[in-house]
Amino acid sequence: MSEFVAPRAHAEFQYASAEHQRDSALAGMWLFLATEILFFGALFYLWVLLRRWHPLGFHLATADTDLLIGSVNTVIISTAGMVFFWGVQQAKRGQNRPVLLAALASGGLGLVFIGLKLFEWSEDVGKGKWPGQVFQAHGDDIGGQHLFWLLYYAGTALHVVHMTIGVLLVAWIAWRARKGEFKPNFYYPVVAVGLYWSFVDVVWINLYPFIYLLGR
Amino acid sequence: MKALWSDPAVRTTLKTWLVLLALVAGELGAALLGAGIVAPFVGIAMAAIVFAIPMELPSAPNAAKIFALAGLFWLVVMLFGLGTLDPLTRHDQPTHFLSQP
Amino acid sequence: MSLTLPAASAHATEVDYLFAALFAVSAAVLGLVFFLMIEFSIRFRRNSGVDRGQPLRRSWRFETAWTAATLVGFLGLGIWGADLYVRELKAKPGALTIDVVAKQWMWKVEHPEGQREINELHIPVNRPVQLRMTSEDVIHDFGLPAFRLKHDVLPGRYETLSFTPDRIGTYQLYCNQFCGIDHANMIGTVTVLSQPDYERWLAANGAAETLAAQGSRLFVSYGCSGCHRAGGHGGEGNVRAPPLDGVYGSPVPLSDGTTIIADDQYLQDSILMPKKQIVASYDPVMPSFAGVIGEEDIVKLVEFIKSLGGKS
Amino acid sequence: MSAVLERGTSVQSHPSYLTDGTTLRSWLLTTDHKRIALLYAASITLFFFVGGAAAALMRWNLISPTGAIVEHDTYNRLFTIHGVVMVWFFLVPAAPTVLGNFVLPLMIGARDLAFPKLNLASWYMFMSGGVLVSWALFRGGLETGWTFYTPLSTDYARGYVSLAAFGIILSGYSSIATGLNFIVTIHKLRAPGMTWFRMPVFCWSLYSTSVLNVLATPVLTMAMLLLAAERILHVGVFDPNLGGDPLLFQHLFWFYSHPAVYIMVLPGFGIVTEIITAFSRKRVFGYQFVIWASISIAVIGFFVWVHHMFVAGVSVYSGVVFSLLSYIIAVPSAIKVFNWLGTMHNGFIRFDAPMIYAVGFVGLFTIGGVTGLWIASLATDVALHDTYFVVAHFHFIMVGGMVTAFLGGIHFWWPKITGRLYSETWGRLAAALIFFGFILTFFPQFILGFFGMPRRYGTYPAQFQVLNVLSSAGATILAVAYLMPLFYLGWSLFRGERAGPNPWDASGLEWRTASPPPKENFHESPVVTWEAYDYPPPEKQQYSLSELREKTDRRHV
Repeated sequence: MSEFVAPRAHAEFQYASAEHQRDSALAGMWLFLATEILFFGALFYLWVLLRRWHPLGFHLATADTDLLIGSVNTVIISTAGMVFFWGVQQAKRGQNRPVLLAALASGGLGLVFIGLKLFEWSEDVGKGKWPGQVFQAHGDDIGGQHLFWLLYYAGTALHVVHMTIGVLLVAWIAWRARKGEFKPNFYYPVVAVGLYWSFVDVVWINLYPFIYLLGR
Repeated sequence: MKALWSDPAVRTTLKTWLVLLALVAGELGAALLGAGIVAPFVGIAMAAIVFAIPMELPSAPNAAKIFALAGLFWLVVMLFGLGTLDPLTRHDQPTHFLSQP
Repeated sequence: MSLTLPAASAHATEVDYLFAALFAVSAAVLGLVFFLMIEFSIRFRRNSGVDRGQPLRRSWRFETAWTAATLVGFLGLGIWGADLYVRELKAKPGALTIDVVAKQWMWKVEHPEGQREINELHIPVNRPVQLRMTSEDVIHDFGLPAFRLKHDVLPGRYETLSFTPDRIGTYQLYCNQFCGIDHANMIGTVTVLSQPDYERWLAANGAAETLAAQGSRLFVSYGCSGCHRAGGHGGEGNVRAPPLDGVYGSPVPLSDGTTIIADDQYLQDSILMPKKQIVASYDPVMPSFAGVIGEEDIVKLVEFIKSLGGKS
Repeated sequence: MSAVLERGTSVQSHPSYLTDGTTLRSWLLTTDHKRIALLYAASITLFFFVGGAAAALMRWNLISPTGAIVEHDTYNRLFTIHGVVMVWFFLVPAAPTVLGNFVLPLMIGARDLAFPKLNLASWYMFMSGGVLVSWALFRGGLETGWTFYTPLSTDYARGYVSLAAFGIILSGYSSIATGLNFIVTIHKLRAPGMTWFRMPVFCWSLYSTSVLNVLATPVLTMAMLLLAAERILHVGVFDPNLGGDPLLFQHLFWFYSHPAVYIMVLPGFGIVTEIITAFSRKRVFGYQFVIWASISIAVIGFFVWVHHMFVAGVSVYSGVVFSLLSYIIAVPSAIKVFNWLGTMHNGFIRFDAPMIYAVGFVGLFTIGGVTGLWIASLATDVALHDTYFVVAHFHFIMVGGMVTAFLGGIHFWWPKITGRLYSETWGRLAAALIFFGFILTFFPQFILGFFGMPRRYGTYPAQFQVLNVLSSAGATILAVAYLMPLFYLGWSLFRGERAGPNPWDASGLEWRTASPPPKENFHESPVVTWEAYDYPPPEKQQYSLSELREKTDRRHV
């Protein structure tokens, strides 16, 4: 009975309490991430099978990718995730300033990642690696190489879309932290955004070997 | 600085970060030495670390654990397990798809 | 016109037995469910004064037993169907191999001795037939109700369909996979002829050369004989490329130390992707003929090489 | 009924959700799950009649073997739009978003769903998808079939394939959002005392449906994105001429679309269970069995998709494995049928319109189910695949099953949604006509398919004409019958008798609040102390015959 008495601060009317709302929000975020696992999973499924059928083309295409930018980006995105993780832990203590700093730093690293990715894409397109009629490649199994680059753009573009959404969410956290909204009993938006931000990290961590390392 | 280091939050974060960087360096090195085949497995290991530490899955509420495990189960057993049954046991007789560039 | 569905092969008859079993099972299940539904609806209508004092005793044993029995019965039907399917799918020895190429919206048929037909297929009775099917554009489906068979015809690869007609007659052929605007017009007939009639049909329609003979000429015109020696073509003592007489069905040692049996697939791959499997002690100098030699010509070249003997 | 009065509510003092704000804005920006349900109801009804119109045109064309009214190209566009609209804009969303949205929070004693804004956003996503698909339709449609098989859809079709694909992706995200909302709501927002095994079966079936939606839809999204990319860029993950494999598309497509069959029909199971138990005045027979059957259907539903591809060129191994797996799913479905009959046994059955739909559902679903055995077996599937037999089979499940259950649910909860009673006479008449029309439409198609008539043919050999004419006649009756509820339900909105909180004398929390419910669902938050379906055991229901007659007759003035 007591669960349904007048809601306290920060709880919407359908929830009994702030903790109730927090748990629901985090459960919702995890469920959303489960759908994302299946979404990217379908892409990896295609990647594994096509790679098996076109080992040569994928091998040759991997050699044309920019290993330096890819590796730097992997380091950047892992760092961004860990910086935000530190912010999450501070948020649980109700400290707004570290959250603000972490969000700004992490979001900034995210922007650097996106910038490098855009530069890498322009480089790739300059090398004729844009799928479709304009695609250029040398050597055997052009079909396989073409497929690699299609999967490359599909994977990286969808990842950058997620990154962009992530940067916006992180900026939103920074804005709320600047207003001093987080308290020891109200911090779940930081955790929820942190979950999403880490998941974007996980996606890249798994794209990286498939794009740059396998068969190099 | 010392005060910062004594903060367990900072310690966990830094340690995890270093482990992740070491794994990146490891998979990169392996690939350059011609053992790129291990890289996806290193990727999976890194993903597991991110799930465990920054995403705090082990201490998450039960509902969250169920959802995350459902996602992984469906990915591994359904999509990759059953989904690769046909493609990997098929004996294709391709005609000449390479004829068109 | 009344509905007809002949069974034109032993397989079709066997499938019909399975249909009969499925019909019996379905009728039994439906009979039970409808009987109980109607009975309960009447007996337990709200204003009937029937005694409702005896509840159904749901024992776990009963519940598990009927569930398991259902499952076993159903799995039996499944295994029966799977067995029929697997047996019919197997290539049969001595089968007459006929090429079928589908395109929007027609079926092109090419017989081993060179006869061609469109939207028709003539085959002899009581001899296994294997169709080797591919498509030039989208996915089609070669559907033969009288043989209780159908199979998708995909672009880019060969699918096979084999059956043994045992009844003379003309049967419907449908495209069963939606393939674009005129899908409904992609229909034809399969005519099963007696052996003498089939011979006559072949003679009347095919003065053409056999596929192997056509392949022999292509072997020269594509320049294969410049390096390979086969069937009297190509010079003696040529060491740039392996000779092909008797290669079909034989083991071929490869440069990576492995051995492969030279089957259709290998021959075709060697023409299209020569660098994939290099024969031991030869240099990888052969260019790829992918995009140079068309699909129908590849078939002829492979037939020619097969005709040079070897273990088939 | 007495429960509500005992709880001392004063119905007059709180406005109902319908009267709390009457501007257009208060509807379009509402986050109230009940209003969103009505937004969905309006849009879904519209799509149902768009898809239905396409079906009627197809059926009338098939009166003549040479095609009575349209050319092949038009016919192909008609069946494509019929499939796309019916699957993604009616069958998948209908029961969860209309009935689920409305009654799920009421049934578990919550004030709303966990994420009300997401719920509204989901309707907007659905409508944007609907706009894209309608746009494609008005510009001439597309001719790929709802299955979008490559390379037809990527290289050869001339219609608006990408547009429709994006529409489907958006509607998919709307399903994901709804499913996510339901799952979290069921986990987190149950009223005190509402334990997992006190939940009504409909909640369980919505839960199973949502699991399927949330985990299967993303795979379709990826397949559709790549399909659109292939079409726009001329590249080919699914195109054999470019090194891809068309079967990979089929795998991803059916990885979603087979579970989607259960997405469509599982809520129907739940609705029918609710109706049968209410109109038999008896607790659901084998309550836990029914629930576990729903869950196992949701899981096993993912094991079987390759049975759509037995003739597509898959390996023999996978054909055999998936055929046997397909048989396993027949078991939980059989358990459900058995338990519906068990619920009727010893009941006090009353045949109002919802119960007629429910009993009809059990019959038609069973026919659809046993014919499923015919096409799960490899050898017979090879004979029947892509023929009208398959068309008839899945229409028995989808239309005979799902649409019937949905209509039953609409009639069952209509008094709760609107606060009004509809005309029982018209309700029964429409139900009877729907069954007659349905059987006449689809039963001949089993025979047509058995004799080999392929699906998706705008013209056909003359031997099939008689049965096709019968089927078309049935479709005409069905079309009229489906229009009837629009009129008598619409009429009841203004002239229907006031319903009262519990016109069916049913158990369940949703019947213990006012009809229509107040904005916050319950005047006083419920605390559940009773099991689900707490009808007294049959032998203890001390109704004299005259009392029963009085109760029954009350509905037929």
